[in-house]
Amino acid sequence: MGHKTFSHAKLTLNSNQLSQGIAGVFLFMAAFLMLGSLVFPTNAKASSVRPPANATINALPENSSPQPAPKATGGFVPGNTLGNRSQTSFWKSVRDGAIGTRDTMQAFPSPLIQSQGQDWRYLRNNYISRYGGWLLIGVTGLIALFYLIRGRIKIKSGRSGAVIPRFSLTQRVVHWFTAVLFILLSISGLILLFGKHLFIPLIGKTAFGVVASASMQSHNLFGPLFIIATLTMFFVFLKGNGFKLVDLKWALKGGGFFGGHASSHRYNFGEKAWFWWAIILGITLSLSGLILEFPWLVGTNMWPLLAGLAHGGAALLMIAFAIGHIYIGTVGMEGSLEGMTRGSVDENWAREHHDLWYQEHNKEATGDHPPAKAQAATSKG
Amino acid sequence: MTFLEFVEGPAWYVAITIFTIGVLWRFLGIIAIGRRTDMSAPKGSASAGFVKAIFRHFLPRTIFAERTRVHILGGYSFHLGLFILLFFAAPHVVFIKAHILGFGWPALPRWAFIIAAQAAFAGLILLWVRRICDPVMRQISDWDDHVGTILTFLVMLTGCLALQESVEALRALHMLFVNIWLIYFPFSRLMHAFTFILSRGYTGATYGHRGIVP
Amino acid sequence: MSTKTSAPTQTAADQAVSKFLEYTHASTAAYFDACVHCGECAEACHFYLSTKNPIYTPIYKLQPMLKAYKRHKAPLSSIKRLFGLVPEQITKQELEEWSPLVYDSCNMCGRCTLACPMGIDIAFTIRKMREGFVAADIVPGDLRQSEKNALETGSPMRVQAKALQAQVRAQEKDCGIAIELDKKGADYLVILSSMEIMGYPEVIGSLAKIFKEAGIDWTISTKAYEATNVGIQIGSWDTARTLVQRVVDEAEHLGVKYVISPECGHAYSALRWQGPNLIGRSYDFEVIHIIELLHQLTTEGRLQMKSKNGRRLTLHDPCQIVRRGGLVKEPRALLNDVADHFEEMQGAGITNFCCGGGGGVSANSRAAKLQASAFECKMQQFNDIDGLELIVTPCANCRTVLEDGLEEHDSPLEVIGLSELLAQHLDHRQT
Amino acid sequence: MARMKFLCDAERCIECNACVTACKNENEVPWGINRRRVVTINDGKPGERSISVACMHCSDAPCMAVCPVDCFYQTDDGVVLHSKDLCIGCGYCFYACPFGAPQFPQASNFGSRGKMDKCTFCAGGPEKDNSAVEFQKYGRNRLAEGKLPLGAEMCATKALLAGDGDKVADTYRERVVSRGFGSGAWGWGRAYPGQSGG
Repeated sequence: MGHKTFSHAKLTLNSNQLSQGIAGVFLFMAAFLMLGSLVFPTNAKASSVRPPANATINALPENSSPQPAPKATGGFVPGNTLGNRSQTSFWKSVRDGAIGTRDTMQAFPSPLIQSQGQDWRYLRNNYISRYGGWLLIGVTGLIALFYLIRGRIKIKSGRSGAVIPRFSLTQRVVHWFTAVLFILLSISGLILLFGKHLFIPLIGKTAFGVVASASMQSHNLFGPLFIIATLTMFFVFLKGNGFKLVDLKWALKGGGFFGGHASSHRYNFGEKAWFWWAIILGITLSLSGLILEFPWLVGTNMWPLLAGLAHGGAALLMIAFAIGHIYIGTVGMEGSLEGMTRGSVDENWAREHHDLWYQEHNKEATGDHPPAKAQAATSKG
Repeated sequence: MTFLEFVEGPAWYVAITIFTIGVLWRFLGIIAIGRRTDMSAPKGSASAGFVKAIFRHFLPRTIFAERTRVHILGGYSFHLGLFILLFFAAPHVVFIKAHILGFGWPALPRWAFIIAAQAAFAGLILLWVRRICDPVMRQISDWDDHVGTILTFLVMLTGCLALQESVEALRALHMLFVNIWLIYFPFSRLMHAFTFILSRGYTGATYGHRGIVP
Repeated sequence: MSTKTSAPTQTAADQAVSKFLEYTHASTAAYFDACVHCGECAEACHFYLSTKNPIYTPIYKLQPMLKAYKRHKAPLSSIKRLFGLVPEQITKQELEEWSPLVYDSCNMCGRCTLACPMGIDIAFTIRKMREGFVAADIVPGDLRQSEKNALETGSPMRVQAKALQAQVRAQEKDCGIAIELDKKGADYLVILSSMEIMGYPEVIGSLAKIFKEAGIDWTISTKAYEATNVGIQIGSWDTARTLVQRVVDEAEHLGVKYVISPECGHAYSALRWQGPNLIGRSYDFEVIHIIELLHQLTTEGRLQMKSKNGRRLTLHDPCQIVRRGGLVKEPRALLNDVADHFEEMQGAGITNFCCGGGGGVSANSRAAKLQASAFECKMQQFNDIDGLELIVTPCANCRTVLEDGLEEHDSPLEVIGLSELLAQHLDHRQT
Repeated sequence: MARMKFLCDAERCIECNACVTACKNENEVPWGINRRRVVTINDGKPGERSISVACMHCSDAPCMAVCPVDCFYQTDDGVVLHSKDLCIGCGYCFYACPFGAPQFPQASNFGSRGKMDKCTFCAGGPEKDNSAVEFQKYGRNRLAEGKLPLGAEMCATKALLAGDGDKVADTYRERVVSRGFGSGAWGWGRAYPGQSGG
């Protein structure tokens, strides 16, 4: 009966929780940035691709013909009319993206040159695509290594047979709805980012063109649904995801790998980190994705360029974390998947991984109300 | 003959024939089983009940709607989205004109069609995910439910993949799944698209006779 | 395959299957083919809601009949059989496993039909499916016994004519109105449920008072006094027909114009709606439910309430009379006439919860535990009304079930029949 | 082999848009697309300059670098061409291009840009030279006919120069020398880095 009605409390945004959450996110991001500064070179600025300041050559060629220059005007056209001298500053402004007009049908503004595209290309091809690729390979490798060393994390005391409810039907439906979209979007997105390097050598340009066309169309179609999924997920899973002191202890103990047992509430530090990671990156992906799908929403070309970078970067970071999430949710740990499929987990699993939550759960169950035990799934017929 | 010509030509005609005959056979087959005439003194009109019930069950009663609002939301966004994109997407209108009816009607602009498709996808994924997560739906679902859902999803997905409308292979893939879906349709639970009329109607008739439409 | 041991079990299952198929009419076939397994019906079923056990999903209870239909009768099933896509043969063991779902966990209340997007009449299909279980003789013992009693003595509770006569005499004395039994040529024939005769005989007195007030010519038969029909509950066409035939014969023998169906849910359904189909012809008389008659009398002004009940009361809708009988407005109009504080419970009217005892469940001791848990839904409805004192219901079976359930919950709530309540207010005595 | 280049002499361009029209007509470019455009800076003020700009056929073409389906290729003449069969209309080339050369036939909602179209240096596409398909998709293949891009050919003031980069550079150098000044070969620093320009 405990999970019979959907409590409105889950929907209300507790300011305390939110501030905890945001504080946790800042901590988390700071840690990430520090890590990033070690990995990435510091001179990541794109200035090196810009042409040198003297790119427009305005000097006489070395071996110019000996014919005499017409001295009569001395380079000046009488009357100070157009074109009487070269204006370096003028052309520099053009090079920096000065906006001119175009007189087709009606005059409308148009730049002659935009250099941001160069930076975009550089960052995309050299950082996002290269390091992003290594990130995914690295994470997968680390997890594989972890699996080889540690193996599957078993329920130490074995299964008790009794189960307690963990995720409501709403939570499960929202989770899997998001998961389906996430998988569709990451596959199509990764094809667009890496397919050129991975598949063209294997299947050729024509076949890959088909795959890429399909990927882009589906990516654009499913994208907006992911926005809805992310927002719903935020509200449905917010409760219990605020950072607490015990999470710091958990993190320092590495989730219990050193320093003994790491206590946690309903969600441990890793789960909370994943929640905020997914929400913040999800919102980044949503906003940047919207700009990419509807470029007319923003005036200049600058926004889609930034959006493109943010989209790719955020997606790779999210996929990297998701690989870990999927691992620990399936093969990595005994008894964790059923929380999201059947909605209930074994009591011993809860005691070993979420002891504080387990205690709270039992405390709530007073004499009048025995601890809610979910119905063990009946399989019949 | 290219693959596209095959799936839009012979394969398509075979599929649509199986679909039409199959649907008619099954629909009429159900009616042909027949039912007893109700000999009790009527208190209302059975035929009026038949019609009323068909419309009555489009709208859930409030007391149940509160419990299953996600389901209703998913169901409606899927079905409405599907009908809109099935009959008003520009490529479909062109296809219907060329291959079925010989005449067409104004199509939706691309963005509207995509929004309809998104509604349909959201609904279908929601319903399917719910089928897997909800213990009740899990208990009563069989392979037909999943095959039907996945086939419909694939038809929609391949259609969405072909949205650029420039790659023949993708169009052919979409048509291939459409053909499979059409052939599968009359043998499966997808038949509910037609049998719902009978199901609601018969109940409506039974109780319309008693002067009430459930 | 036909070894000595397996042969009889196989035939039992076969008999069940052939009954399933016999009763799979066009409507049933349409139901089976239209169901999309959405599970909405579970949200309407008090057995599911109170246990949260998915096996109590209404449509799931029909599984054996659905399998038989898909294997043998569904259009295009012959093609599907070629690919091995039809369900397995049903075994007797399977039917035995299903028996609790069919008999214990369904009141045939029909609430699920209202939630079903396809409008599937699951309750009536359960009724049809029980025919198969009867044919295979996989029936709860209590129901079997009731059926035997009804066929032998005319009453599932073995209420004999002598007992009836004694009760009638006692009531005559109580209310001071003479009741003539077996009166030929009377306008109205009253039939009763055993429950009323033995448990609430004051109903007879109440009727006498009401009819005297309204000036109605009526009688009770000593040959066909039983209104309940265990055949409908157990799912036996033959039994149901025999029992209906008794009433019809006697009514036509006495030459009455109307037979009054008493305050009993399935009795009304059995005589009014299923009866003519069971005996294969329409009647020479009309069947009218006591509520219908009372409503008619009050609107015509032949019956006037002289006092009003001051207690806070609510109406429990018997499924077979309201949801599946169509008498929604009548009991409410009557109650509004007689009550100062009539309050509807949540979902009142055709979406009301069943008491949990219908469809033979209350007569089936095997289902007692399940019935008690299903009553939670009903109890919740009562608890939601502040200061509720009295529950009125025009069904004697509902009344017993509610009284038992309330006693189980140590609740001070009282239950009363509708006509009994009306009878109390025909004079100025305030209760 | 010659390296084909464009050069627009800003001192000569009079914003007549003849190159735009000629290009559009010669290649039968679809409605709404202009492969070439003329941009005027400081329009109507003293010192205004106009430049005719289209794809510059860069040496290290950004469009090629960012295209997710690798639909671009560079001919031996240095002309950057693309395959409309492979193009998925993602718009990345448009983001990366410094000259705003890639054009799309449709407004962009849910990625419905259509196939990218751009200046081909009047050199067609991957299809057979001067075939009907090639013309329909990419316009005239004048290079295969031994002619230069029509926009440059048609330029009344000979502001727009097209052809072998060395010849173009020589011509421009002569002009600068005889004029005594010049704007520099506009865009060359970006499009053809590491090569000596006018």
